[in-house]
Amino acid sequence: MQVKEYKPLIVAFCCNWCSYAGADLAGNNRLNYPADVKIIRVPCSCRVNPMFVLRAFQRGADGVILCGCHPGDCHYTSGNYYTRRRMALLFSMLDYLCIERERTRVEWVSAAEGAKFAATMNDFAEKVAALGENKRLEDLRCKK
Amino acid sequence: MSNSKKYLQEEIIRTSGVNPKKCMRCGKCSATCPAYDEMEYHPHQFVYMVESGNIEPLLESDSLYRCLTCFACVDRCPRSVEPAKLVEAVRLAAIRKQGNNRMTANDVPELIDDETPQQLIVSAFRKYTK
Amino acid sequence: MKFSYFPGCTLKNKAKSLDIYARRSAEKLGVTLEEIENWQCCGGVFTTAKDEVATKLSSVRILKDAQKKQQALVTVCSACHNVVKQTNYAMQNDKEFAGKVNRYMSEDEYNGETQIYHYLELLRDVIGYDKIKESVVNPIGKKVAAYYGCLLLRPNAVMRMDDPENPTIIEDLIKALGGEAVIYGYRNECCGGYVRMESPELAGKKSQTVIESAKKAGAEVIVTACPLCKYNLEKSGCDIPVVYLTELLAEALGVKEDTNE
Amino acid sequence: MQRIGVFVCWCGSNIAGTVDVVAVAEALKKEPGVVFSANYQYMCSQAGQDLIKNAIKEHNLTGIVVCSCSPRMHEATFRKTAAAAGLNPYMVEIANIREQCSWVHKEMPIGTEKAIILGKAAVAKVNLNTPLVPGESPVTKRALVIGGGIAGIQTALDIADAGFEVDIVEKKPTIGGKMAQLDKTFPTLDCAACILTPKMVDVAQNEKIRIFSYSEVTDVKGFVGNFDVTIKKKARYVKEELCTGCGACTEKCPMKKVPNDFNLNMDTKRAIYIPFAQAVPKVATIDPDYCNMLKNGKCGVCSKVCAAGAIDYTQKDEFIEEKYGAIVVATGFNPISMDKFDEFAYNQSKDVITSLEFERLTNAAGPTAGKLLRPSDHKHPEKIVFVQCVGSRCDACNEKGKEYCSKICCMYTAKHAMLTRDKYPDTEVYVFYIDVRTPGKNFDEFYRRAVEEYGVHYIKGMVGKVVPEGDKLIVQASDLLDNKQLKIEADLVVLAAAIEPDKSARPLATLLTASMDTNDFFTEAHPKLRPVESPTAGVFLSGACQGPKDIPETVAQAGAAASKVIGLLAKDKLTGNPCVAHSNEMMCNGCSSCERVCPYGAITYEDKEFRMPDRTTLMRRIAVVNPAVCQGCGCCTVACPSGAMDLKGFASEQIIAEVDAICK
Amino acid sequence: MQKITRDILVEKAVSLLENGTVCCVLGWKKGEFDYDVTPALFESKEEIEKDFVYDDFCGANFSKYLVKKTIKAEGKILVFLKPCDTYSFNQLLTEHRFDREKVYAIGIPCEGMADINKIRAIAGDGISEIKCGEKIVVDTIYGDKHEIDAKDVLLERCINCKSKKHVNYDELLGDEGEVIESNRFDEVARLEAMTPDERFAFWQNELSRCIRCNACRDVCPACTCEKCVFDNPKSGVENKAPANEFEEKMFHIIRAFHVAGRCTDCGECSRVCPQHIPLHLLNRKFIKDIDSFYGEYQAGAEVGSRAPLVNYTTNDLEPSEVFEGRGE
Repeated sequence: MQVKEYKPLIVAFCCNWCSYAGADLAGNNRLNYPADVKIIRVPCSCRVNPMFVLRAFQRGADGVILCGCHPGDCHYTSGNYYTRRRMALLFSMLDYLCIERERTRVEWVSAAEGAKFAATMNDFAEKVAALGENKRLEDLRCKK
Repeated sequence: MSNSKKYLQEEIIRTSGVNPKKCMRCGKCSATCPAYDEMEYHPHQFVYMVESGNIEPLLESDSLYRCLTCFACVDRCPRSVEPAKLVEAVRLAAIRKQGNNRMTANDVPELIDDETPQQLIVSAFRKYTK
Repeated sequence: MKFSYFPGCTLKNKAKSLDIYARRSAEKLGVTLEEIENWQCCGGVFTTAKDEVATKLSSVRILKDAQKKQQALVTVCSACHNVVKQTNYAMQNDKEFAGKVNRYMSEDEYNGETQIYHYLELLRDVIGYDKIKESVVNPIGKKVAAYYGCLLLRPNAVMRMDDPENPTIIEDLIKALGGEAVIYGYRNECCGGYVRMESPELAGKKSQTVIESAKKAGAEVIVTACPLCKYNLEKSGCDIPVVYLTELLAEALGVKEDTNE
Repeated sequence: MQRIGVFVCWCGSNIAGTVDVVAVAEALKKEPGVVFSANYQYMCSQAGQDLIKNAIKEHNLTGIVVCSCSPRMHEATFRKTAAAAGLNPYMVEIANIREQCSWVHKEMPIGTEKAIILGKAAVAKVNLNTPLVPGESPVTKRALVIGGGIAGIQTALDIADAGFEVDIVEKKPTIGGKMAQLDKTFPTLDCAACILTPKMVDVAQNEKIRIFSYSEVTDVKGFVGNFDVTIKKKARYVKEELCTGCGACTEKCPMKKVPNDFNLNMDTKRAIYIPFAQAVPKVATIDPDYCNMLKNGKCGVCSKVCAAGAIDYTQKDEFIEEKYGAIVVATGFNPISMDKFDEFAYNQSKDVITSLEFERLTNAAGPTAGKLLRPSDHKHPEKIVFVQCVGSRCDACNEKGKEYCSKICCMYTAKHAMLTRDKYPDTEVYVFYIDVRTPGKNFDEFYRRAVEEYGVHYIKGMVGKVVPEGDKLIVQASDLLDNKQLKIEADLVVLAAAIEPDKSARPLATLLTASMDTNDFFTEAHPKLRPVESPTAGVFLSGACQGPKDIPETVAQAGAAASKVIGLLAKDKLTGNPCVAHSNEMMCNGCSSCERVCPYGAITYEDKEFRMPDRTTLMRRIAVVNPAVCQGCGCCTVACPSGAMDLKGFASEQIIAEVDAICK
Repeated sequence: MQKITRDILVEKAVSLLENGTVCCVLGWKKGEFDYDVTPALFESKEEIEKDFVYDDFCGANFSKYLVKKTIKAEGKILVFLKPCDTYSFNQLLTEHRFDREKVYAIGIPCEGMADINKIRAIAGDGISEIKCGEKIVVDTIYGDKHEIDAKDVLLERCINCKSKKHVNYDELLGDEGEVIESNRFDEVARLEAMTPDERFAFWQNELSRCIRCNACRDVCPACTCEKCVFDNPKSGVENKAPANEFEEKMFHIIRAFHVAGRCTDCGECSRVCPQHIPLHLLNRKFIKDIDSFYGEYQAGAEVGSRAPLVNYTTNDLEPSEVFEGRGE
């Protein structure tokens, strides 16, 4: 029987000003990263509600990554500082509930860091793929 | 830099707690030092030589024992480098070596007089011996 | 008011007057100094190296004894004060060092809780110069040069006694005692310290600079809180008297001659 | 239900090489709401845009998705296309299948599959898009300049030149600022007063400019284009409109021992004073801390000698409310206190002075009438030591100084040294420096001249200690290049004290909700691209309040700030970004979470009456977003516990729809 | 046993009502069973004298009721606040949820409240009567009688009481207490120390019992939203009942995150949970993390404080550093 190769599903939230531009730059420089990564554009990383992250997991995402401007460089001056706190606490809570911590990540990627964007996505996709399917946040009672 | 030099440098940076890279080479430590004229290597040179790993000459130098530990350089350094602590760490690296005590109990009677305060003797022992 | 008191080795020997006048004056001002029992010498100089632990244990023991009595600690000798205070600062701020020290110590953990006063701080902050002024019976009436040296004031981040470059704590005391405080440039410069042992010439030069500076400013007497400073100045040909500040204080308060003895 | 058109671009082979564009167009046709789908070689070309326009009209499209290059590239293009066809431009979404798909993936099946998913996400979003119309707000065509130094003066003159009214608020009794205290200016050595005072007069005479001297801004409300500002005119006890500036009062006032702050307290003035001869406005001011009449009602001399009857001992602080469209901050700088640097003996000797004090000592209108005399004994100094970098470039752990380079000290010290040698060739001049920093037009040449032509001794090294001894100052210093410790017997020591923002800047920043760095310098909207704007819309920065600056730079920045203000005031209405936050008042708790995270102060609260189903009414506190101020980051939407706050164009529902489409 | 008696509170309530200081009284009222004490609004002396109770079952925190009640009330409302309740009271004031002027708050001391489940474990089913006095005396329908020491059956939150101090009141009855060094984070630390699989099993066992009755939300003083996200079809997380297995977990994470930084750790959620899920362990996890990441913060300790999630410093911990330095 042929087993279908497992492909992780990764949702990447990218802020419009730095990280989305960084992703574009990765494209301009033809830097490969897995097609499993799907980017959603948001004005600022601080627009990402923890509920969106949970929603993605609920719907079957295997990993969720947020990318924003480097601390201090936020287009809106302070947005990513709030992101940093919110996600630090959310990720810690997910870990507490035993959602594998490698499934979540925050990375600061500037508009000039196309290479960092690609490298980050490659690394993240690899780590998520190694974990396999997201089962714990998709299903609690049945899948044992 | 050779490994042994590097090790010595790391040791001195660790025991002193000083980061010589913070130095901006203003020379205020040497400007401030009351023992400057008696020193072969001056406080700013200590900082620079530790940073560049050129520590052997310092180990050999009497300058180590001219620092009065008056902390004037520590207080006045605009970069919070604290040169006196560096001198102290190099001095310890020197006297902690076997047989490198600079003074022994036998030397003392000759060096003191009736008024010599105990404080001077114990301080000197702290400074010259391990 | 009771305080733990650490005199240090020199005060039990060559600098007895520094100790005796400190106690007498304190009593007169309503403060009792209770000497720590079985204390050991502080070592004379503080070794700044982070890996020097054993040499600082005696200071920690002194601090712990004061803590056990729930008293603040008073020191007089500038050197002792410097060593004990720097050790306490390291116990507060250098976790690794404090950990090592506490492993040596058998009893409860100590993390720098004891408050330390130099005798001068006791006079200024606890007793108050106004009260001292009221207690003066023999106003000094001389031109007195305060000699701070290095250990009282530096490193300022630790000592926090006064402006290290333009101190007033002794001058204000001199004024309270009815003397005229002489300000001179080298009052916070080192006397040459322990280097006297190996290089009397260097120590001599440093001390002479201080003496000349004080004399030029018109000093008739120099006061200090440090036995080594006094020794160095005196050995370097100082032709005006160098006295301990406690002696000056005792004289002004009229307790220099103890009628009980 | 939307009627959505999908347009898949080939971008030549850029997309089509890795993505089967036909398959993408086909697949997306099956998505809910999609009624039309097409593919074309270059969607951004005229022909491509026409294809979109025609489809919009033909199929009555209510939204479109363009699968193409990055929205950062052509979102604006396609929005215009949509608008040209009568569709609201915010009904356009872009699926980025070039930069984030075809260019980063190699195999056609993978690229195609991903492009379809990205397309689906865009369709899912458009399904929830609503037409957005940018908000408009009127512009009050007047500007406020806070600070009347050279920065404020130049900004005000430039704005007035363009025909707009400007008010200057200056806390001192006269405008002029620091520049009025200077003697000469580097690198040309023209006299500061000669170039500044004509500008001050211009300000006074300009009909478009009003000066509120001896005044402070106490409250700021509103937003870009519509600021409501309260200005406190402090009581100067002199009627400005009557005072002729004749100065009779300042000569007759019996209170002579008032420290003269204009001369940095190196001499005295009277309790009623005009700071200097060319003051603007040239009006006397009474110092209430010293005036006997105000303190105990005994005197009244000035009132008796004033022919104009301008003295009014009963004057009170006056509060004025004004409206402005733009605010320029020009609050300037001050030298730091030298209290923590007494190794240089500033507090121990009168002959240790700061460079600004040196300016006054050499200024013809200064306390020594321009003769360089020591403050202690008024003797001519024969040896002067200048110390650079006092309090600048300090380590962050160092509690005494500033981390930054104060920028102007190297040049003014070279100037002082040069002028001293020029006027008094018998005076020896030493400059102790760490580095000499002279990046500016003709700056290094100037410094070299000081050394080569004027024989100033530049010594690399720092001064460690200054000891006052007799009438000399023993300067103990390093000569690093000679590896020596020097002891110089100087007559005068001049400290190049670091500069810091004026203390009034921090509370002002709070009033303006303008951000500051840890040093209390105002932050720019962008350090390179928007250097004269604050992140707070409508607030502009001029001069040293933004960072250390010399006069040419200050004037340049003042002009730049003015041009930004003019650009704003030239508009009748401001059009905002329609993608702004919006609070649903039915769901709002009024809890203030959103307000706390808003970097722009765009959110305010009001008590609103709600009619309940049982016909009773109740008052509730609700958040209101000012669309003219909101920049659309969306931080508030996450802070809001109830979800009342949402962001137009990036609504929670829309983002969730994208997540769902991707994760399907 | 409580140090302050019902009679003192009744006397106080009646006098304030009669002298017109307040128009009504928020207090505890006996329910169907002795242990089933419910919050009630009393408007007359008669009602108070008849139904007001104060004993070891008066755990209910009234702060939340003030949001709706103060809007309607004509005059001031008298509310009795135990120390832990005052923190919720302050937090709601910080969030401008009610008008302080419309409340007359009396701080009352609390010796800890009893956990009926622990009593049941001792006395068994069929409890017919409980009297709170020196001892808690329980009668059952089977004729058994049990004398229980109140200290042995305290609510979890009372065992780990964090403060006996009232942080807000108009009047205080009894002595003022102190903030207590509690061990309330020990259980969280124990869970953190588990292997991921053990922890997963723990939470699976706990959360799978959730029946989405919403009791935790309805009682929570931090959950006062005009419209709850779980009731809002547009929020993306609306659901009334767990439609699939993921959702009770989702519900509890979202709820915990919603109150993170605002939760005062009053413990009402766990007290009212009919399925005995230790919900406070989720909230305390956030509190523990906030304390260790951003410095100690107690929500409600003072009015107007800036909650950690609407605040930041430029050198905050990175999310990637969350798992560093825990010896993992």
